[in-house]
Amino acid sequence: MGNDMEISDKLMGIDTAVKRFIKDGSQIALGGFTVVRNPMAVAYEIIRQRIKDLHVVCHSHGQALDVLIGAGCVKRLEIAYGGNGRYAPTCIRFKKAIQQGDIEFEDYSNYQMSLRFLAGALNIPFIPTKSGLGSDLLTHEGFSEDIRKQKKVARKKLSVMQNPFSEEEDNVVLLPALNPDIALIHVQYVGEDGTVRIKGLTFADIEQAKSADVVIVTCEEIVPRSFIRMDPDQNSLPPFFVDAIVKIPYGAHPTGCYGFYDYDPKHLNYYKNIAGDDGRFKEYLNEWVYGVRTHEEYLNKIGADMLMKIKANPVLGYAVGLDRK
Amino acid sequence: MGNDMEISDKLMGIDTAVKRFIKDGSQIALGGFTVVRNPMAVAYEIIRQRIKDLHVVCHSHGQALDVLIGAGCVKRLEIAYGGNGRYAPTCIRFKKAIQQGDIEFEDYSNYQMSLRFLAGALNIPFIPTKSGLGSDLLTHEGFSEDIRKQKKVARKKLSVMQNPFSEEEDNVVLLPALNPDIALIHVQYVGEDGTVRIKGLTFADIEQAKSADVVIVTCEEIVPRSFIRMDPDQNSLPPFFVDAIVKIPYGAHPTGCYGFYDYDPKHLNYYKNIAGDDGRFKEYLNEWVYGVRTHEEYLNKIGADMLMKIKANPVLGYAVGLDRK
Amino acid sequence: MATEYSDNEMMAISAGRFIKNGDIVFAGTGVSMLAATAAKRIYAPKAVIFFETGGIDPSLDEIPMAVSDLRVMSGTCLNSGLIEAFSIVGHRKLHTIAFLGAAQIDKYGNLNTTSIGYYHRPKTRFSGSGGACDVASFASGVITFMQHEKRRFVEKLDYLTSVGWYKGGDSRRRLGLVRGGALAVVTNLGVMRFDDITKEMYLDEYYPGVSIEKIIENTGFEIDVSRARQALPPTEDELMILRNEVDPQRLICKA
Amino acid sequence: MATEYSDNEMMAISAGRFIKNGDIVFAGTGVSMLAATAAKRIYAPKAVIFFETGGIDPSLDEIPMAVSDLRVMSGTCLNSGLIEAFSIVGHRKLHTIAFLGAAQIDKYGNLNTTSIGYYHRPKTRFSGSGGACDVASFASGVITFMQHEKRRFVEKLDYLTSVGWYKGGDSRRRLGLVRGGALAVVTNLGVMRFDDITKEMYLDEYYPGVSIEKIIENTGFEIDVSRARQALPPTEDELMILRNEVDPQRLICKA
Repeated sequence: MGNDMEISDKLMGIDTAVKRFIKDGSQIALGGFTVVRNPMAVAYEIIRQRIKDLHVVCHSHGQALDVLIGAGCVKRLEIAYGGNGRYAPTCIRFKKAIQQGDIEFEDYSNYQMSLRFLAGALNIPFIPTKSGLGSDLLTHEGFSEDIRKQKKVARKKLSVMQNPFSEEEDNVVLLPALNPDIALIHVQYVGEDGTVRIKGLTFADIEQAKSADVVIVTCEEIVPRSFIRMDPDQNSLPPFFVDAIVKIPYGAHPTGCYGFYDYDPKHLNYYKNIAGDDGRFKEYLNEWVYGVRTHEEYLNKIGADMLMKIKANPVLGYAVGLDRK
Repeated sequence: MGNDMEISDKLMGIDTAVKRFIKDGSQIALGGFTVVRNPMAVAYEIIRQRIKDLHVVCHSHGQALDVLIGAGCVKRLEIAYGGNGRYAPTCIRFKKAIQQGDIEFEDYSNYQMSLRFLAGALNIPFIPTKSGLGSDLLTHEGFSEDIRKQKKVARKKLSVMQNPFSEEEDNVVLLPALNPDIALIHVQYVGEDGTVRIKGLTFADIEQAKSADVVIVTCEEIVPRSFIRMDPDQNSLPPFFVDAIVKIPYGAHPTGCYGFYDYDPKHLNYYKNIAGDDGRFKEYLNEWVYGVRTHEEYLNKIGADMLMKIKANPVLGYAVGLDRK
Repeated sequence: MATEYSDNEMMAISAGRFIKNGDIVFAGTGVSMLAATAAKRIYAPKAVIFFETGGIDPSLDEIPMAVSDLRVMSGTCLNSGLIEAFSIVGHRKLHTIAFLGAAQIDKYGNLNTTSIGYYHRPKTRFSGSGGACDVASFASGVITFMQHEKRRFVEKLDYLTSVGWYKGGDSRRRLGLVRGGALAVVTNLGVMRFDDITKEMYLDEYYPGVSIEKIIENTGFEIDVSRARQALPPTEDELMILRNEVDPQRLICKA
Repeated sequence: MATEYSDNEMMAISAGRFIKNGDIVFAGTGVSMLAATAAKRIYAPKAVIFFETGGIDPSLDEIPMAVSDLRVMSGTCLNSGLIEAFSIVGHRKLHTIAFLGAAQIDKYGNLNTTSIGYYHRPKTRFSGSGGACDVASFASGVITFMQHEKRRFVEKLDYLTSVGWYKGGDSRRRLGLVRGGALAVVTNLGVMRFDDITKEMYLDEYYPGVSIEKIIENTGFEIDVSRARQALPPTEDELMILRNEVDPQRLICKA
């Protein structure tokens, strides 16, 4: 019941995918986690297309978030963590933007944000948790009342209620569901039938994709239907959740992609050194984003030698012995 | 960081597993679904040990539930569906027990029961859904007020509330979490490190296992650590959730086990024909449960010819061309 | 001369004709499985069949006899679990059509699969909701298979397991169910649909050889027959695909 | 003559000594990763290390530099996601110990990893909670790594990201958090614990070469030192395993 053309209407270039689905003011969910499987190729294209006023929703995010903020694409942010592992314990442009009052932001925790995506995926309006009781996550609202009236913004940050199934005092935090306009995920495999397979940790990617109105998937490889259907227990998303598929190898660089390539320590260190300076950051964007016409050009800039250095051992999934200092 | 003996303290016979963990009055969650991966070997052993007053919690259940009810082991039941596919659209002893007023029961739906296990697994006291609004699942309580005061029984069947994040009228059903004493699941593989791998559909087995105080896993095969850790994306439960591991091939017979064997149409048809008659049902138990001293004896009773007939094609997962009438 | 066909075959084909490309079809057992598979093979090759157990788009080289059948796990694009399956049924970006069966139905398409008589000590107990209540709450539309008998088409259900149009009009929406409702009822006599405004059941099609009177007689409430027309019988092609490709073992076609 | 060792090494070993067989250890990055791995290799081979990203019991042949590092996905018993990972931290049948770091800590072990100054326009913004608030809410015990400085050990946090003993006494339980709390604080100067009744921080161990006075001076609130004793330095064996097995590339040991 299928043929090789099943996804022909979803396969597109990165420029088309961004142009078709992402608008000024869109709410986007970023897949991946800090230095792994960030949707970098899409982030760069968003910057190139000079899309503005994005409302980003994510849990722990690093490189993609930081370049988007630095390039001025982000107006509003719901987030648990802005960091790049050892390469930037706090993301540099993120830190700067908040300290300068450049973006509207609201803090949650990782579990809270993941549960909010789960609630969105399950189509329930909220989900309870005990996480955060007593913390300032409950007492400090990030968004103003005006912002709360806008589309895709929860009317309240959260709500505390008594557990109706307990006769004793028992407080529970209710978290509002998230249903972003677009989820962006970078994965290892998409089948010719449109099935998505993430290898290694999935973070909250699957929940994010199911919670969103539109899902853009960038991938390392398009693989035959027969391969992806040989072991359906491993797959992550059925075809009907996916709206755009872009094949773009190393599409998560400089972050890593399990089984394909490691994070690029040289690039992340370089970024760390320049990102705090507005002028040098602008040069960085000129060099690595605005000035890059094709993905092949981007790969050449990284250099074949570095691509070989970060290439993952296919069994262990990471680049063994890579100099990560 | 491991050796072959990692699970030596968890490996045990079916008799020990049941004796050690299941008591009169225990609340047990049944894994599997209608005619697939029912924990039959454990059910038979529960019957042999004449355990009474069980409180069974499940979604859609068939053979294991029906023999447990028929053998008089079940006092109380929370359930969405009692059926054996085509072999008994309504489970026979289940139907009889309810019509005769022999058991206490409460009806939920499959999604509701699954969400209740999920809530238990997530350690949250309740979970919202819109499923069931307007139905008699919301208006008909199965349990009396006295039962509601007992351990492991929810204080209310469910609770309807206004969504606090909506300014319009928006009703939501809150379902109480389940945290059964014991979850019983039958799986294909357990690694020598205790990792569990279910092949094919997982139903709500994973949520059930995580929601329970104790997990008894029966399995078709114990496999090397190196095998189960070669592809951790496929695994279903980490070792630390599992309390007892019993290797018992065909432990789900006469229900099926993906990749290993199909359901046994001859046995299920035979059961359908005798189960409605108290005398013949008793004979059935004598022959297939009480009278069986070892699992080898049980396998011989099924017969090598039938084991070959129901043997699954290892690629397709089921027995191709099996006469299923 | 027209080919002979069974009730199940006529029902499967009548229901299958509702399915469109792009639909996500939630199938149960029996004739509903037949209908879903027939729909995909005949009318809507780009429909996706899936099961409440979590099997999505299986190859269905053999027809499953239960929604947990090993055959719903084979050749799928994804094997998941119940939570995932039900979140698909309700997903707002998907157009999901569910096939259900029931012991009783009322004029608003509400269904009973729980029991007849006093709930706590019923005269007849059935399997219970299973996923029926859930898909009735969430799907874009529900098609119900029924044996057309007076005791099954009732004024008042003994137990309302699965909500159709509830009390008619906009009462379903007011419950908090944002979409869906009863789309059609396919019986051994004909096809019923629901009025756009009142949400009351009306006779849409009666099968060749079945009289309108017979349907009125076998319906336990008053039914509008003013819009009724005769159904097209299954074509040779439809029957051939049904018998040779969908159910070669004749496990369901025959009944 | 004793071997030289770095602050990070002393801290990793001090924290590692808290871990027992059977513990499920929630590790973060940096010294906490070192401590978790050292604990498993030296004191508690049957402890399980896992990460909030969902990697459970990885082989850790190389030390990860982030909790999402590809190295936390390799050789695991299970690769899952964030939801699963946090449900493990809070699971009532598991004894979970979490390692955290923070910018500020108060005398009840509450932590700030969000910001210094006015929340909406902070003087210094940090990464935010990440999973810290969650594990502080759920784990059986939390061990926090700190640089021991007056500006970090404060009377009042600028922002309470992660709850320790809250306001002391039984105030944590009264919030609705059924277990857990701050177990210890491991700094570059010593190890602090919390009074059983008041839940106030006290000095438990000071490292060789560190004076009690230095700890008092570097603590921004009054701290009970009446129970203080000198810590045992790392043994040759401990250091050897740490350097040769846990962090052969010396990515963290050196600092």
